[in-house]
Amino acid sequence: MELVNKKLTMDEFLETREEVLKTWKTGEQVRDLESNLKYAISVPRTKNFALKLKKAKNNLTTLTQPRAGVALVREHIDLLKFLSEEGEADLLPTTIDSYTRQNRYENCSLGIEESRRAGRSMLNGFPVVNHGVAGARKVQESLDKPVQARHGTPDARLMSEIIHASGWTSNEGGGISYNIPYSKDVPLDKTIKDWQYVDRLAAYYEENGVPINREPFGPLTGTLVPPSMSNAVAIIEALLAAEQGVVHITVGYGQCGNQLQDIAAIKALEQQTDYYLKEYGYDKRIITTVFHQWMGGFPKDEAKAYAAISNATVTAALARVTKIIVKTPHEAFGIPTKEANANGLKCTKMVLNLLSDQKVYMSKKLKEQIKVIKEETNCILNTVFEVGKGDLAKGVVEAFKRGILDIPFAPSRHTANKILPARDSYGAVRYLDVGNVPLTDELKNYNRYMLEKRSITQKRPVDFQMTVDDIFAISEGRLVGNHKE
Amino acid sequence: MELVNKKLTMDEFLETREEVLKTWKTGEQVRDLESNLKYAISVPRTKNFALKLKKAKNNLTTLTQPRAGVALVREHIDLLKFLSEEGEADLLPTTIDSYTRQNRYENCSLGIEESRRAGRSMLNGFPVVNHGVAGARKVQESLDKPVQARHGTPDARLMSEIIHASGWTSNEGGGISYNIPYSKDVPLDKTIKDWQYVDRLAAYYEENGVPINREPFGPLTGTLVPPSMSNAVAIIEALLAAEQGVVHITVGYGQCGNQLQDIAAIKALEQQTDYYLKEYGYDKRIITTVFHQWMGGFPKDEAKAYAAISNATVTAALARVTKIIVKTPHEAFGIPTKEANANGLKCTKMVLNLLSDQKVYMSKKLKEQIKVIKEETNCILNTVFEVGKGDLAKGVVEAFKRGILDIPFAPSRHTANKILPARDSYGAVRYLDVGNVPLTDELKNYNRYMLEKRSITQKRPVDFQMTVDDIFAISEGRLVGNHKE
Amino acid sequence: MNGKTIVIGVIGSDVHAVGNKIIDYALTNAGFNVVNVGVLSTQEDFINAAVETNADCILISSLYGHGELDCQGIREKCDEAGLKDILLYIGGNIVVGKQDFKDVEERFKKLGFNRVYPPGVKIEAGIEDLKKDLEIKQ
Amino acid sequence: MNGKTIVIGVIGSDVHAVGNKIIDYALTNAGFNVVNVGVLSTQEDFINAAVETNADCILISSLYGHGELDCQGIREKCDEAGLKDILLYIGGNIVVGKQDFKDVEERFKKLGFNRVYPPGVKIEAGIEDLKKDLEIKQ
Ligand code: B12
Ligand code: B12
Repeated sequence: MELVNKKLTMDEFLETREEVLKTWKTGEQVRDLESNLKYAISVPRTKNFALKLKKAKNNLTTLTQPRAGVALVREHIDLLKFLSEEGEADLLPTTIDSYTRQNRYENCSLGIEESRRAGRSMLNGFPVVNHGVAGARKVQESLDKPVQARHGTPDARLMSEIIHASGWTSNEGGGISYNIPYSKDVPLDKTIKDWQYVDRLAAYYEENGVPINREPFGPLTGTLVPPSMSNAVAIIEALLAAEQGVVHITVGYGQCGNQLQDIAAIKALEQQTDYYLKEYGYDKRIITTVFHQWMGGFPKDEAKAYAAISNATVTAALARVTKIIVKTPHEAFGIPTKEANANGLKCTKMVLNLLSDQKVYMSKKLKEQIKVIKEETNCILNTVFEVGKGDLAKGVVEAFKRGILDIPFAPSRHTANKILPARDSYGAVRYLDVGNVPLTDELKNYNRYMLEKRSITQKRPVDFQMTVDDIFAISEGRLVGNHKE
Repeated sequence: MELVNKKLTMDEFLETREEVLKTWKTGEQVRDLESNLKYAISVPRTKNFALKLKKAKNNLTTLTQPRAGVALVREHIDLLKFLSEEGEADLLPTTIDSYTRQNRYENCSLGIEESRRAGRSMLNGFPVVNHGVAGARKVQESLDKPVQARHGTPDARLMSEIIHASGWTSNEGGGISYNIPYSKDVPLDKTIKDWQYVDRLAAYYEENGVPINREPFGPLTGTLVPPSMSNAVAIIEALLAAEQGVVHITVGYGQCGNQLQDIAAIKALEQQTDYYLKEYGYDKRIITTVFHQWMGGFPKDEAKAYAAISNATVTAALARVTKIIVKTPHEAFGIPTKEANANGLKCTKMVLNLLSDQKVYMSKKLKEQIKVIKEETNCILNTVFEVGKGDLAKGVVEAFKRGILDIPFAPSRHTANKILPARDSYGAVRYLDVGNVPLTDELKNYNRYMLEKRSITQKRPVDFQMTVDDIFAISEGRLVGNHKE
Repeated sequence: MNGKTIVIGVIGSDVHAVGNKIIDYALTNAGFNVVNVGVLSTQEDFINAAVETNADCILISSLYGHGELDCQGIREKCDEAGLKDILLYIGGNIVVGKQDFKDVEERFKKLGFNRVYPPGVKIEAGIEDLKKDLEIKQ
Repeated sequence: MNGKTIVIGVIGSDVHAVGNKIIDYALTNAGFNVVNVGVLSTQEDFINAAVETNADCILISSLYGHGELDCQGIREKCDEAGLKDILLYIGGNIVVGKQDFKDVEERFKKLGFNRVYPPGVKIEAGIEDLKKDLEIKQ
């Protein structure tokens, strides 16, 4: 089947489905779509992820969500309950382990056994496919808040079948955002197709009375991704999902660190997602936003980690995002204990509460930054449509080939790896090298100009060492890297 | 001697000095002003508080300072060293115990003994008068950063003699700010006179080559003090200090909680202090600012306390204050361990670093709030001058009598206790009841109007219960109190 | 009005006035006759006020950390003043630093306090206990 | 160039690419011949590369927490492949969660690693050790 951006017919969908369900033994349990749906409909509406987000958007409140997942069902439920009660989390996650993400279900079985034996989780997440519908439903039924799958799985079709059949009403990911940062050699046309399937599945539930939220993964590699690049990807994935019939979409953004740029990026993302969806004829979509606390290397000191967590939250609160993904004081070390995870949540909730009645006010500088990001994003998106000759899905594949879309520090062979980012003197992330990203000369000059300013104050050339220093900067306790210090 | 705002002559100063030195036995040790000065001059300039602040102001950096003090000299030095090294504090404090603050030196002796016996500090600070010059010099000599005395002592004359003679180059307090929030029945004319002495002493060192920093205590009762009231007091104490010849003045402000109002208050404070000093003929003064992290009731949960600490720091960083006074995750419980204290410092430093190259940009709303605060402050200050018939010192005494100056929740009998503050729907502190504070009708209406808005959203009357709810709000995890929740 | 008189105040060289004002407001609202000796009060200030008003309870706040030093011998002085078995409550931040509350409670019970409260307890909890200890019907 | 060849990469189902790129850059700058097998690499990927290039050290990164599972038996496989006594280094976030590093180090030493690094250690530390272990003159 050729890749085109077009809603899958039910027949196409069902045909693929046959293969999908065969990829692991638990697939058989979800064969009956009707009864899956019936189950999903029976789940109380208060536990619906999409509806809870919609309400938060209308009330201008920001919801908190942790990351969390362990190998075994009971332990996973205990963990989520703790985060819900002690951590006051508004939305619950289930982070999926890395073997599942690579569809290595055999490894998972081993990991589950080893975990039982060791008495502690040997997996870095919850192997939902192995646990099957029984496990996934048990998780959902044991909790009184909405649950989402958070993973990083290039091919998440079977996983998505299992989670939605179990009443989980949100799924993170997308054909780009769960490919380029999460794999080495999976072709883009493959992941885009696989995520068309995932979106089509979500839309099937939606069309039959179960609102499902879909969330493209905003931060990508979490490492100095220029806002216009991550926004472009988020908007593309929103459009691809909308084409399959998805209604509830949460577009995401990972904190870069300059408050003004971050707020501008969120505003731009919100407005441009709305704009492009309308422009391409997708009406009545409900768009919410998610902000990720700093996704790069974290400081090891816990007091400093709290600072990074809170500082990010201030930005989220002032920008009035719908949801915030929370880091923990253990971030630099490893998967957090449940206490550390709850502490991250409580800290975040407190900052949100302290700022819940406040927001950012428009200044000339903010207006300017919004404009820059929007223009850059437009340059990228227009060229993607162009090279796809009007077809967005084809455009994406072609754009990555040519480096029009390009994600820095990604493991994937399928990104050109030509752009280089670095911070300007205010800490905003700029294009040090635009590679083949089709910015206008004016925008290129602007990026260059902002970096030259840093080069003058820091008395150093604009070069790759800047980028390297910036990668370590936050974990070492500052925002703008400075080699010479 | 009648109270007038006039620089003490050297004779007047020396006459009073005779009595001051007799108030406790360690006074005798500092009798020789010349040799005190000689010692102070010998202290390395890198340890000069005033100069370090001046440099920070010029470089637009924000310095951190903890609160800390224990009963015994060696333990106190160890504590400060730890905060300096592990906590990365830029400026060091010595918090003075509460008996010394009330000049109850006998009680201190007891406390020192009990502390020796118990093996832990039974005093809530460092009893510097009892330890005398020997102890105070030892502290200063053991450290490589500037040291300041932080206390709350209505009559701090002997203490000031001892600290400056020991090379401590900064002293907090003032005739209003260390009276009204710190005592029950000490007359204002007495404390103003006593602080004229303290200022005159500082100026003596300054004039003879040892820059001394003086810092009026900005937050007052730390509890919902409207910004214009605390700013008015800070400006008055700056003017009184300047008259005595003080050059280096740090005006302070305690976070109220609405970011916009807090930034506006700092900008207004900076600009109006400069303005009034020039207006009254005090040239060449070096004005720096200090921001106090939330001074009211703190949340008990440590993760939430970190949130309060960081959120405050964001405001300070964006407003670019010269110094920030740091709270700790133990705040709600008691004097922090040295580790908790260092954690508060590290958290603060990290936020400052993350935002060191950023600042707030002017918006219409910010301009408006600056204007409101400045106008209110002008109303208060002009009336103070008026009722003092041109003499500021007399004006202050009269103004407190009439409730023109009035500090909420103060222990002192000498404040009218007529104003009532409460938060508006954005969390900004407004005058719920202006008492006798001479605001224009326009300003009164503005305050009222902002509170009415809250009364509508919260569906409750504008009354004292609002104030009460607001007092508990932050410690209970929000900014604007809501009884009904 | 429930007919019971409570002496409140902040002991020692302690100037924390906010909680004291709140306690005054809350106890009065709850129907008690409140006698407030204010901040910076000595043991004698409390005891004299209690004797004069024939009070049912002395409710002490101590916030600044010297509570243990300031309360030495208070039960004995009450006894001497004829305030046999008067209720003694204390709350606030009654010791220096974050200490194990079990220990702290014990130390203050030894000093003769009937009830001892940890940091940040709301006065409502104290009111509940007063109603129990003074057998006030709701 | 110092004439020494180092195989680097990220083991298992791990996609953390940033550190790997930095290590490549830093080792190359320090004069090593770097063979980078990249992320998502199996034990075999590392070993084959080492055999092919006659490498002096296999420097493994593991960030995602499955390091312990992924490294089972690696020393034995090296031996089988004829890589007798090849240096084995590992670093990153090599176990799940914040664990006592002494324990962790011991467990990995038992697996046959010569050097084991705690989270967030900079690659410069590894370079120092390489110079020592490979007797490279500065
Ligand atoms: C950025 C990041 C991501 C990005 C990665 C993008 C990409 N493709 O590279 C994204 C968002 C995609 C991601 C995904 C996941 N991540 Co991640 N991630 C991070 C994070 C925040 C920073 C990593 C980084 O880039 N650091 C900067 C680089 C320069 O440093 P570095 O990688 O540590 O490498 C340096 C040193 O460690 C050292 N070093 C490394 N190897 C070696 C070897 C030797 C011999 C020596 C001497 C030195 C050395 O030198 C390197 C260069 O200086 C870390 C936490 C942290 N450190 O703050 C978590 C972290 C590594 N991730 C983690 C996890 C669990 C995941 C996920 C499973 C999802 C989840 N639960 O969130 C997935 C895994 C996907 C997969 N299959 O691998 C965990 C690992 C847990 C554990 N070990 O217990 C961490 C620790 C976060 C946490 N506390 O939970 N992640
Ligand atoms: C505001 C404040 C100040 C203001 C006080 C203004 C004023 N005049 O009132 C200022 C800035 C002046 C100040 C000064 C000092 N403070 Co102070 N201050 C605080 C703070 C932040 C809040 C206190 C407050 O107003 N809370 C709100 C009110 C409503 O609550 P509350 O006072 O706790 O009272 C309630 C309950 O405790 C309870 N309660 C109280 N008593 C009783 C009794 C009974 C029987 C019952 C049932 C209940 C009960 O009901 C009250 C009403 O709800 C606290 C820390 C905190 N709690 O967050 C520190 C704190 C009390 N201060 C402290 C200290 C040490 C000082 C100083 C010595 C200076 C310093 N080192 O910073 C000076 C002392 C001056 C003096 N001589 O007393 C320490 C005490 C340390 C300890 N016990 O180990 C604290 C805990 C801060 C800390 N962690 O270091 N402070």
